[in-house]
Amino acid sequence: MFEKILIANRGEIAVRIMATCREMGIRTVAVYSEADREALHVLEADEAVLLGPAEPSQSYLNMDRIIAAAKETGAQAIHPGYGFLAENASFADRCEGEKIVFIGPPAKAIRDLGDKTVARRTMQGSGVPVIPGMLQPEEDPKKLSKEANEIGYPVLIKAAGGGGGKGMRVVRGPEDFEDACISAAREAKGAFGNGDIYLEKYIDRPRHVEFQILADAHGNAIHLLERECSIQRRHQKIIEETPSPALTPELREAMGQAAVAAARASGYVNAGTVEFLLDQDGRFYFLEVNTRLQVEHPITEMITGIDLVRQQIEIAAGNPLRLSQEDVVGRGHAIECRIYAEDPLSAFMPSPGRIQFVKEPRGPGIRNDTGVYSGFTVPMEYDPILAKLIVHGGSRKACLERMTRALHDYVILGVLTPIPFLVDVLRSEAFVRGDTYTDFIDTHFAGWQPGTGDADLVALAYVIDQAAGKKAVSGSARADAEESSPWRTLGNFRP
Amino acid sequence: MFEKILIANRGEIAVRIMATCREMGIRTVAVYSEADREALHVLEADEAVLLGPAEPSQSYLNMDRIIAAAKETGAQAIHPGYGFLAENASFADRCEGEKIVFIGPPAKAIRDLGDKTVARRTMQGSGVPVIPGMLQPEEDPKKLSKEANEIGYPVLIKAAGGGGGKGMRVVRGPEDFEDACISAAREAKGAFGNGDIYLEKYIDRPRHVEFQILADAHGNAIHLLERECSIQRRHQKIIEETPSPALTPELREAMGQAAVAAARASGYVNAGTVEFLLDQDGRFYFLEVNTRLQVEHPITEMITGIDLVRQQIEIAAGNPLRLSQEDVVGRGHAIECRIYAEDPLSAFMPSPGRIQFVKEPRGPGIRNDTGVYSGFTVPMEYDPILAKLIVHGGSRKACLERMTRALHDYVILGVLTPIPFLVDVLRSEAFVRGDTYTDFIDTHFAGWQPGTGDADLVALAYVIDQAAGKKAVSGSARADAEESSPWRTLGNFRP
Amino acid sequence: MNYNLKIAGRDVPVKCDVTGRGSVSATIGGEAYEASFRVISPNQIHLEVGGRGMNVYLADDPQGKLVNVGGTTWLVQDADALAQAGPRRRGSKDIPQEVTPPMPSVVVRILVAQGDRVEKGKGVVVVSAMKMETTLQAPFAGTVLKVNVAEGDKVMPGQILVDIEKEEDAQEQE
Amino acid sequence: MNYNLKIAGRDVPVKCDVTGRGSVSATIGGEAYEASFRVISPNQIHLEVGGRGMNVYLADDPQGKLVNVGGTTWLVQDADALAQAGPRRRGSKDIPQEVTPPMPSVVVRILVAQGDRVEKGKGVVVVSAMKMETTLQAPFAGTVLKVNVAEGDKVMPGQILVDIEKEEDAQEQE
Repeated sequence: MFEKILIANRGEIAVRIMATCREMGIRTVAVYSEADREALHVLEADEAVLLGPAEPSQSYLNMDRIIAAAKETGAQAIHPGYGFLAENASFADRCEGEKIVFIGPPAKAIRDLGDKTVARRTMQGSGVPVIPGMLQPEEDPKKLSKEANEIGYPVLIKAAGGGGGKGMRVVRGPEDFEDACISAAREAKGAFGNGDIYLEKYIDRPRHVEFQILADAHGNAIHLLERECSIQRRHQKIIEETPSPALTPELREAMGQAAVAAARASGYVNAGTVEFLLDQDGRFYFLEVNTRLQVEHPITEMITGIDLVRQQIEIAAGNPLRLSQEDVVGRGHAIECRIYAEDPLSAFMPSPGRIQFVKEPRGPGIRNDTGVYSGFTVPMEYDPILAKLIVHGGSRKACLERMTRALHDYVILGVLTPIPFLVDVLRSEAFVRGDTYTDFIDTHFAGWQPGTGDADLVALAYVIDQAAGKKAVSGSARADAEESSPWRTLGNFRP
Repeated sequence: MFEKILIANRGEIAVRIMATCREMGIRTVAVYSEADREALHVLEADEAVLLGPAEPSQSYLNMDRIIAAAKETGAQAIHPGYGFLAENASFADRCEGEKIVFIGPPAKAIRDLGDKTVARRTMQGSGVPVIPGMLQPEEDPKKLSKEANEIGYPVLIKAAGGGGGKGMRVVRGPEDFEDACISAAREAKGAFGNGDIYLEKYIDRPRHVEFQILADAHGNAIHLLERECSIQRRHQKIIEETPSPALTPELREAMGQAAVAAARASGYVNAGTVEFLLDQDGRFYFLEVNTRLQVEHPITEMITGIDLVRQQIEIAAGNPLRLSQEDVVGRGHAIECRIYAEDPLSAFMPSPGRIQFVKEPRGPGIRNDTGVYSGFTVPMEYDPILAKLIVHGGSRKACLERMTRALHDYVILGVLTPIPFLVDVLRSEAFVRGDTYTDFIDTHFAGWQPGTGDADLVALAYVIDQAAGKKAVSGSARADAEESSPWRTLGNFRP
Repeated sequence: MNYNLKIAGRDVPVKCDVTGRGSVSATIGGEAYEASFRVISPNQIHLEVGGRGMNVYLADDPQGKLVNVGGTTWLVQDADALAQAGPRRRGSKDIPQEVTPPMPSVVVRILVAQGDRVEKGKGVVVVSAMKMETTLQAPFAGTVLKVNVAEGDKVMPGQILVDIEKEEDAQEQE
Repeated sequence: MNYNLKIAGRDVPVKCDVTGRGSVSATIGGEAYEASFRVISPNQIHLEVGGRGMNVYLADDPQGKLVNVGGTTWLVQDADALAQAGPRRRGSKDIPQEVTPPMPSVVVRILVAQGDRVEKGKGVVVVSAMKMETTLQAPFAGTVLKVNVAEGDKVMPGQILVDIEKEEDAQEQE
């Protein structure tokens, strides 16, 4: 087993990976940018290496510096986390060339699955249902519009080079088609340096259901059940849950087998996620494979009791999977809410800044994967995710009650967060019913505003803090502990 | 279901019970003594009522005040937690008389099981193996010594009226027998107001293995697997785990059935714990029934995924058990460490005082049930338990690694705790092997001393805090964020 | 003491007297409140109002005081002191009257040059924070007097990135 | 700066110079250390010594400074200031030289009266804290001059509960 692992990432995922490393007795090396000198992942590491300026290109995307850091510190393996270099095939190649183990799939699998049309061909070739559409990218608008007519409108224009909604266009009819193609190709070129686009049948109001897979270097591959991630905005997931309210045991079985087939077809090794779209009629279609540890991996850990990072490290060390498909049994229900630094009142605009105070929720079945602390300044250069709140409960109902409670007890002052928005989503009839489709937010929460019920209490708290807070702080709360209680005592209660 | 529940307890257990109440949408009423005005259970409750002075007799044991508080606040039920009034049959009677639901077993069950000899008769009558010995208390030393000869030395003198080691004596031979009886009876009288004693065969180096049971008012009774609690000092448990390293599936099955039989024999309703002694040859004997929620209940929740407090409330509300024995499946391994305010270097003497700073461990599989916070003054009048650290892992090994890590990350300044002692116990070969008997601490850790390895770093930290700490605190850590890194950068690392 | 508070864009007049150690009586809007409190830490006060206990969490912020009650955080500002305060992050939905970023960010592209005439709502500067680009629009029709930043600059809320001279007739359009 | 520290009963002489913002060089016992540090909060300092990072946690305490390193908390006292400090909670294993409780507690029973002669180690007062009783013993043979407390009194470490006049010949026994 490795003695030392370098984590080429930051924030909550770097901290979470280090936790498993320490439990395995593996020393950890953090890398960081000048904006992250006091980031939690730096404080928690056994060693830390400064990469360079805040700009990602000069720090967390700087392959030379990261490789050098691994060699200098004697790290035998690199865990890329998610984002940054996690799905970068050339980085995986670099590691191999430097005899450093890349904790992730082989470069070839990353490359093949990264090209959407290649991936579609691979999947179709091995019987995994793909969305009707093109298997090759195309530039000529004429040819594209012929394809569109064959597929039948509405069609979806997609970029071959990457996802995240970049270069994506829904086209309802032939009239807007050509313009859409041109702008989509331009956007794709800008985003991925690759203007290739292709067409798919547009699927209306689907669910996003993905399967976690684990494959070792010895030909074993299993799935770890599904995660439903339909609650999104700007193509970004904000709430994930498992099991999916939409899956029957039969459908789960079928999709799980397809996921394992997808893993085998692509020569996959390590942990990965096969994303599917599930349409209104219960038909599912291959969407893409995320060749990394997923942001929402903890909900799978909660219901299966399996530590995915430990599995990743064991697989990367060349050990065979100790788990068989039968060992994977889901228990209870788990939900994850992503806590971003963003303003729910201003179109979820990012909200970097100094975190003045944090109080984390606590209790049975509550897990909080965080990368921040009171006094930390959230840099503006990186992804706005602060933490992930994950709860586990015996049933979906119990899990929802627990999550609502945990969000209510989660206090973050200094940067804005979507916590009140998340509470309203979880309490909404549609969510409670499990009517979760990718258009959920636009349909039910377009013009969301927070309740104003407590405004008077807010004012009251403010003036009390002004009047008594500051001086009382110096432990004089102790002093008046001997004084008469602030509580009504018996006799004058208002029931 | 109840709309409001009063929790007649304090500290971590009151806080933990409130967490489940809130998830169930039940409002909570805290009661507190003058020493607990700022206790966490008061801060977390929806309402709180002052009972009286710190002395337990005038506060947490004051039935009149507690009943009055329930009536004043309109609480329909009272949860007694553990300790205080939890196993007080007359309190259960009082509640019934006042039409307040007591969340626990019927008064009669508490009374019968509270008298050890009555309990032994009940169990023997229904085929639950009891330790060879007397089924009736006896005063006459002559008669007692006759019994002792029949049972055969070594014998154990026990008090009929209660446990906790009070009035307990091991007698190896007839010569010391009579004196032992007299002093044991005196001690028992002092402790329980009842000098009755009886004799049992003394079992050498047993394990303490208990089974969690749930029984409803409709005749359903199941067990929720075992907890091994052999790691004790002064008859007080400090580390508990489940599953027990000593149980085979067959033994587990047999003991579980005996536990359910014990519940049925005593007309038990609600959650309870049947304690057994397991001897070197794998024979088990009924010890006693704890007619309350057990301190160590969370490890059962971790491996079964069942919220025991929720079950207690449902049962008390008259609902039938929704769980059948088949639904109870253990997953992985769980360990609890009790964090007391005590000095491991001075015979674990209690260490009350002000908690200057707390940093709780966090991460996957870690649960911390706590009743304290930074700035809280731990009263000297009550049980010294501050918190319970519970971790869950896929295997006993993974669980041990996780617990060791979590203890290492658990910082409590201001009161002393046994954390370093616990770490050494968990790391000891005997514990890792699972050689856990009730004499474990005396055998392996009699003259324990902490390692002194880090003393130089302690001194270094002290002088740095003196030199730079104080002034730097005012957020100037922010200021030098722009300065050169404190970390070695590439090139001058020591691998 | 009297306060004129601004909470999420609403004006809230408050009268408040500390009636004894740990207890206050206050009039908020029209409502009268009797409350007792305990300062638990510099950031936490335990409040008890009408027999109900609750924890509120507070922290000072460059723009005012952040107050969390019942799971929601509010920015509370002292209206009398607001004149000096920076632009509000919240409340107003329409275009701010200056070209300033809503959060700390980096200038990605500048879309206008000195002397350009701009329509109300035209994009003038694109800023980026946390991987998300935002286009700042002209608050009114007018002429660009001066561009105060360059691409790559780090900019803060309140900082005016582009000076625009408002057109007379634009006045009426408002 | 120079310190004479007392850590768990051991004397530890320390020489320390802040060689720059965030870095120090120190000599502890005989050992020389180069370290860099960052103050993360009033209770947390991040240390880096010999390429290894670690967090240390500190808090002031009536008896000195509490320092947690690697999961263990130590009481660190400045030996030069120790004269005024209360009795140490830790370290010395033998009977303290005064009849004083090891922790805040309540007097349960008084076992001696003024004028009584006591042997070294005889129980003189029983105190109780957190449901546990502790018997305080006579530190040496002698005569009880005065009993300073009554049953039910709350007493603190350092407070002398019973004055005992040491016997001359007891001196040698020590």
